[in-house]
Amino acid sequence: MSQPFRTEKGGRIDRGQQLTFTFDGEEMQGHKGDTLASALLANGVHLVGRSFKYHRPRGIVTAGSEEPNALVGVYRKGDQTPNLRATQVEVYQGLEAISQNRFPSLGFDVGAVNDLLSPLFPAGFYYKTFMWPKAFWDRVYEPVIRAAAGLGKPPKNPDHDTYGNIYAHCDVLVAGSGPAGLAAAVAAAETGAKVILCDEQAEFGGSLLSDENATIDGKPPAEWVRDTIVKLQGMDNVTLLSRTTAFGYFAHNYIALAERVTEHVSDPDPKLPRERLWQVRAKEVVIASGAIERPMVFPENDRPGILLADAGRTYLNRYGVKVGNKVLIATACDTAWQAAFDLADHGVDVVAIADLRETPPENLVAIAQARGIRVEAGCVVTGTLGRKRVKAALLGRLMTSGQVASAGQVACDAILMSGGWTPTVSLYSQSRGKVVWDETVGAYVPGKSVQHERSAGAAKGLYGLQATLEDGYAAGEAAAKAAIGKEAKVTYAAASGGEAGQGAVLGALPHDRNASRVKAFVDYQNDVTAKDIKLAAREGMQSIEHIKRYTTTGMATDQGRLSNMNALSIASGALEKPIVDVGLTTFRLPYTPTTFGLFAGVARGDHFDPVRKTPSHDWVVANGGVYEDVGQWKRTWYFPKSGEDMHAAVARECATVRESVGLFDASTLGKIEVVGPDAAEFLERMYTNPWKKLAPGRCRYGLMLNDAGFIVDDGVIGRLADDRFHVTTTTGGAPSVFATMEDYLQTEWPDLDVWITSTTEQYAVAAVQGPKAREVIAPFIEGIDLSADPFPHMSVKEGTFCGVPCRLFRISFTGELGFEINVPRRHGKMTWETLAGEIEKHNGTAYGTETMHVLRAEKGYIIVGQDTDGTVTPQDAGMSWAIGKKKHDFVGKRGLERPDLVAENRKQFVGLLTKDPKVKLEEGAQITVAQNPATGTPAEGHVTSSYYSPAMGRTIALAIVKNGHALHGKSLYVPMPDGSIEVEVTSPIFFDKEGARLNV
Amino acid sequence: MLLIYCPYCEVERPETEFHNGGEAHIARPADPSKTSDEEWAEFLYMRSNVKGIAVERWRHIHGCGRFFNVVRDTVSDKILKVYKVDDPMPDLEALAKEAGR
Amino acid sequence: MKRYSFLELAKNAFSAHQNWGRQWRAPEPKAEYDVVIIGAGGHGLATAYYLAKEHGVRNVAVLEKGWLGGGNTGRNTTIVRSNYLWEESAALYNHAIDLWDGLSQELNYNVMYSARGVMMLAHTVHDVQVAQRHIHANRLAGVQNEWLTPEQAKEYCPPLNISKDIRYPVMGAALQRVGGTARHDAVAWGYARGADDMGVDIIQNCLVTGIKRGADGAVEGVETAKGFIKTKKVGVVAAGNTTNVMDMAGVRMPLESYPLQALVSEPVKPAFPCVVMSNTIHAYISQSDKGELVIGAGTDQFISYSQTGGIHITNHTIDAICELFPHFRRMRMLRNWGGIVDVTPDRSPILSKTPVSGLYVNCGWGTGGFKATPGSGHVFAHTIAKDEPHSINAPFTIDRFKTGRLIDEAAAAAVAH
Amino acid sequence: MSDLLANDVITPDAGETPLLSLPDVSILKAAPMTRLSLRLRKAAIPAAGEAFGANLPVTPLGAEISAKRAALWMGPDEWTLLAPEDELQAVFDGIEAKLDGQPHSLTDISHRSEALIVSGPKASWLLNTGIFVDFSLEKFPVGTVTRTIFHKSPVMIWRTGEDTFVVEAWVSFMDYVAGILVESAQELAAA
Repeated sequence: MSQPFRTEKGGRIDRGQQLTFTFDGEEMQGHKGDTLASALLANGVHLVGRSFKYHRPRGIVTAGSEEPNALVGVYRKGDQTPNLRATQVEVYQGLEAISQNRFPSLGFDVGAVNDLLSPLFPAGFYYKTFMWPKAFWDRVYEPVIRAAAGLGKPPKNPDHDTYGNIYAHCDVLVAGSGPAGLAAAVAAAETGAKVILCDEQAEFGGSLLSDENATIDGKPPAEWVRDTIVKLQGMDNVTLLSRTTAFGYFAHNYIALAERVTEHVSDPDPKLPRERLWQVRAKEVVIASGAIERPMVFPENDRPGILLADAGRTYLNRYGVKVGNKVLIATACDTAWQAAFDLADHGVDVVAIADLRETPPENLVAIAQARGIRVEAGCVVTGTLGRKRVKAALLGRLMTSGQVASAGQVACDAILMSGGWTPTVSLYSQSRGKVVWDETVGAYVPGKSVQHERSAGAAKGLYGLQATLEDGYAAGEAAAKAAIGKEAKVTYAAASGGEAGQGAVLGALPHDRNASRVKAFVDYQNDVTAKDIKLAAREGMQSIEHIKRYTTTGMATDQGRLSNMNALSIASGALEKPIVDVGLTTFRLPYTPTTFGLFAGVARGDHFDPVRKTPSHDWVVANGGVYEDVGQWKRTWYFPKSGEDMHAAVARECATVRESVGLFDASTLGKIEVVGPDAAEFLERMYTNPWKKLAPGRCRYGLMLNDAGFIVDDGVIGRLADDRFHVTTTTGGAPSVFATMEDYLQTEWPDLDVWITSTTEQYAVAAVQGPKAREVIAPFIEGIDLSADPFPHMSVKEGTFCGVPCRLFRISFTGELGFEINVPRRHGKMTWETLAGEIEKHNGTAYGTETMHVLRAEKGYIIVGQDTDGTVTPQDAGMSWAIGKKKHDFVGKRGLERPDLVAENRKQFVGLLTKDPKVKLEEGAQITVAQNPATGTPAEGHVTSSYYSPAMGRTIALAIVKNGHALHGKSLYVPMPDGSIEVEVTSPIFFDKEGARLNV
Repeated sequence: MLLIYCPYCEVERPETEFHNGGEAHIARPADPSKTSDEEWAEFLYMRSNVKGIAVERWRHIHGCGRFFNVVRDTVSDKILKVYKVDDPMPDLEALAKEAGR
Repeated sequence: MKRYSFLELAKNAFSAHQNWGRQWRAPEPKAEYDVVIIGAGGHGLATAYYLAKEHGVRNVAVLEKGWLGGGNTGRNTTIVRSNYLWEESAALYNHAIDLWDGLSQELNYNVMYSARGVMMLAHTVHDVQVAQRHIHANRLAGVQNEWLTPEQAKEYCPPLNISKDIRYPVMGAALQRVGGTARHDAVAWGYARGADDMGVDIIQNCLVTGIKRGADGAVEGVETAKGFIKTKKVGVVAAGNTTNVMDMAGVRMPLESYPLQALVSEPVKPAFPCVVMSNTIHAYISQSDKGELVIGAGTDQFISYSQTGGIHITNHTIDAICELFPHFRRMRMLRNWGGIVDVTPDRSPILSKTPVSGLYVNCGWGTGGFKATPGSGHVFAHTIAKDEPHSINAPFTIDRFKTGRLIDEAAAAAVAH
Repeated sequence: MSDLLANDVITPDAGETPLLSLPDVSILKAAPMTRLSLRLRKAAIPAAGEAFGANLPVTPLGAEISAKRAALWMGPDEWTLLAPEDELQAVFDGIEAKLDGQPHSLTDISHRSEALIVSGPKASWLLNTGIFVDFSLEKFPVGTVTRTIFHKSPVMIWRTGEDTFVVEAWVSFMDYVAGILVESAQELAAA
């Protein structure tokens, strides 16, 4: 049996191209141009899913992106994408789709028991129960609820598709390509404005593609669409984007579009991105998002086979599919009558038109009668029969009393309903405009523009083909004029037919059934009924936001596009307040669900965040170095030799540096060149230390505070000339130190003649540290006398290394004789490899950050950010010596004088030695006075750094401890889960206290 | 993402090129040693946090690097005026009126 | 108040749920109250609840400019945890945890507190040090928190990508098992229902336009959209709008209000068992009972009351989530929204008396106020009722910004090297 | 590339194979060159230009070019000066000598960044996959130079021809920038 519900002819599908696809494993045929929904309907399949809460059988309701029921999973490359709307999934050869939220099968779903139990599950029931016994919530109830909830199954495997991004600018962005959007695009494009036209559907044209009755400029609408698109394609200033949803409207006219590039293709080229994010800055936006039809809220309005009338017409005219053989039309609006006529003209048995209105327009009635269609005026559907497919409808007659009298039953296999139309104001609302209630339209329509946008056509409640077209042209002209100040003479196309329909209804319809027994759905997917909304109102939920949250109406994956207006109307009735006083929930982005990968784009793996490497990288990799991430930088952590673990490698590296020599890559440290006549004055203000008297050729350790008085950075600063300093910062602090300096310089002291330039990446830095450091570098250095007298500790000179210019610092972060060789970065690899070769000859070693940390800890040097944490002052750190006592001001000086910063009992920087020299403290461990402190005892401080020290032959630790400077020699405790560790407070300097090894 | 006009580059650029520098016109006291603890806390921490027409600093960190001032409505995020650091603060009431607030 | 229970639910099923009463009233304001709370979010409602419950102060009004629970309470990612570093913070948040446990029963309203565990990832050596410091400090303070290796983290949260090949590999995690999530709306509604039942008037759509102070400077009442209300005690619990409300009383605040975004995916079957947070790559994620992945983003860089944020913030949040959970790239964002968070310079709240007699303020919760709701309300009620702070909130003064005694949770996570 | 600006300063690195070579866009690494950052007050602008051999542009985002010299506007008091690699010392010394006594800062940043030459009809499209700048010729005419952001990396963009751009980034960011450019261009090679 192949496509029994396909019409003989017509529609926009390519009947020449037959495609095979599967749904829940069953093979079916469709055509190119079909959506999964139209192809399923062509095969007579209406039942496609189960609802969220009651697991009721559900069918396709719409033909667009607002579809609440027909959510499917699509398999591709062995994994599935859940919750795709069958109305948007394009059929391709081999498409594999599955239904969701059912077990074991769509036809028989055990979850459907919920439907029977539904009297127990009114809105918000879970707030009232599942509280006893207490421990059962997250162990019993919640897991059961979770398993029942959710819709599709999440993808299981990493997504290997790529996602593109493009930033674009245009004068006029037109969102939507129905009559208003196309007209707007043409009008704007004619002025020469740069136009982007996007539409969420595969084909441009919107509602025009399913209208076979009207004409534009004497042509069928679809033909006019084709000609118009051809014309736009020929214009350089126009970009046409189909399958592209404008999903987000952000501040300053920034609009995000999601373009689906390959999802409709059977076997896409892997070079193509699956989707592409367009981030568009538009001078003006025309929102031509149209309107969607509203369901009618009658009992059992959710059975498969019950669709919106316009969807029925679209399936017929655009896809060549009959939604049924015996179709009932239930409406309160003229437009549904056209669906009836079109169906009848295609040979479908339209069993009746049940119009809510007492007197539907005579001309329509006449046309119906001419086709032999039974017309029931003042008639309402009061219920439906059929489990997995509607098989009959109950009709009721509206009495003048307001009561409903039964008007019998009518057999049918589909019902097309229309409660009227709701303008799609999502994008307008996202632009932060406030919608206003328009009584004549019977809907919320866009109010004043807040950003540079205007809505056109049905999106603002304007209906009728001619009017919509005209409004579109006018909007396009106005937008172009506002954007580029130009006008063009545009000939408006003239339409005939496609008149605006009259009539609408909001809210729950009256019926003669037992109100407590029947369900009339407002939000299909979330199973919210009219009763639920009334219950919420009864329970005191007055704001529509409360009602929404309490009942979950409007919170399904269609974000209330189908349900909001009916829900508002029911709430309005229940609260006895006019609809405008009930409020309106805010439309949030995205307009339709949008793939995470689209937002993530190229950011994954090494492109998630820049991987910053130093010139030693290749050598380090070749020599087995292990990296650690420090900010975006890769820094070598340690260099294990074969068989060594980290502990062994670090112990060896430490010992080697102290015994002979080590080589360390210090390139990542921040470097700032401070130049100008006021350079010394500027540093005087930025750092705690004095700088004016530092002689060129000498260096000094600099300590930087914030104006609150706490340590934020440190580094060695060398004076190269009277007006030129080479400042170093911590690796992580480099950007913020630079920014802070610029801030003070530009906004506090613009009068200073000094400028700063980042030179972090201008230089590669190799640190050679250890007793043999001088011997190691001597063969390569020219122009600098390396002996101690002309070049003592804390000096800097310019010379050459292997013939390339270098800035040579004699400084040490290890306590050993040390040099830091700064060479222009491109020479960094040569420099590193030369030195690595040379240290081999001296039995030296390359070492990483861990060894650097141990060596400096042996010397009691702080690491900002590890031994300090943003709450430590120079005094706390035992670094009062770094403060220029005669300075009147520097950043942080006033902050340091605040009461709490000079109070007793501040935590101070100390050394700790465990009683047992083999026991290594854990970094971060807390310190107490009591050996076994009671829970809740305030800590005296914490261990900031802790290592095994080869030089000391034991473990050492650094800590900040309350009043620590006064506690040297005293015992404290570090309570651990497996017992308390006794420690002695000491000076933080463990090794070579006199610094003899530095001055050689 | 805001679109911000840089008065030095004389172009509009996306917000990601800029770094917000907080409330404008908070000068570091000329002689901090003469300030009280209250005054210093005011300088460090107290902020107008205006709901409405606010004046703030931005730095074109990934552009010309300059700081400048922006008058922005913090409710709508509309930018009403941009001016250089050494220009005087504009008449906020007039700007607010112009913006229809 | 009609007690909620399964039996009651079953009973009401027979009457088609026609007989449920209001959860709270919609009263008009009285001329005078003993205490007026400004702001009917979770914190404000909890304050009113505990004022009535613990201190017998029942002549209380909670004024709300919009709808109750409609600010950050209804917009946050519902994470509950207490593993903060400083003793002061840990005590405050742990007080809240103690109250979370049993809150559903206390309020007779299922707030769905689910101790599914909050896991905070460490991606760098520095992260590991910071996490370990937290764990040790928490152990001493009696706050549950433990260290997991990457493999243990993966076992606890199977979707986690612990490959060494990702940009910032997971080096371990701190897990607080009592941490988890709760249902945000239910917290506001449960407190509202409980407070209302004890006589508290919750007055919605009632914008406060002024705070009246007498000749002695003390509070005398508040001007509102519904007229003047006399009171000697005003508690300001207005989150992002605190600066503006405090301005009405002439009190400057060390606060800035930033947009904070969050988002959810479409609902899917259970895919994520706990809460995972990563400060280093800026993302946090959990899955709601409904099946939506709930994802928190960062703040925008500028002050704004727009309740919207930039897409670049969302992009960075989602790329971080997808780096940690690469199979979520095919999931889809259903809804994105923004709140206004009030941030203090030390990222800790202010729960305090003010220089104005009779004026109390509870603010500065930044991005993490939801978890504190019960504890915050509890100690703030104490502060208002006794005119002196509870020992737990005593350190959270405004004065600390003058003296320098900050409770700096942000600094404690400072970037190293 | 004879029609391009400053083609005696910006040259493809002879030793490097193209990073990308597609009909519509190619990416070449540029050879090393001298780069100096010059900062000064207004009064010193003419003298500095004279010493350098190309005027310092005062139009925002502008560039001034003469033989083997290019001066790029980076900010109101900041210029990047480009010259052939081997002329570093001469240029540096010349400017220092001329500006002696006038407040200024001249700093060698030759090695701080690397440059790519991105050219072809799809060059601006490719840049727009990661950069939010309007590269239409009206908004970004040939000669325009600016710093901006490419995804998560700071970059400098200089349009040296209708379809040719110089893309500079700090060296440690270059793998990231070049890597994403090459990845994003792949779709141009799709069938």
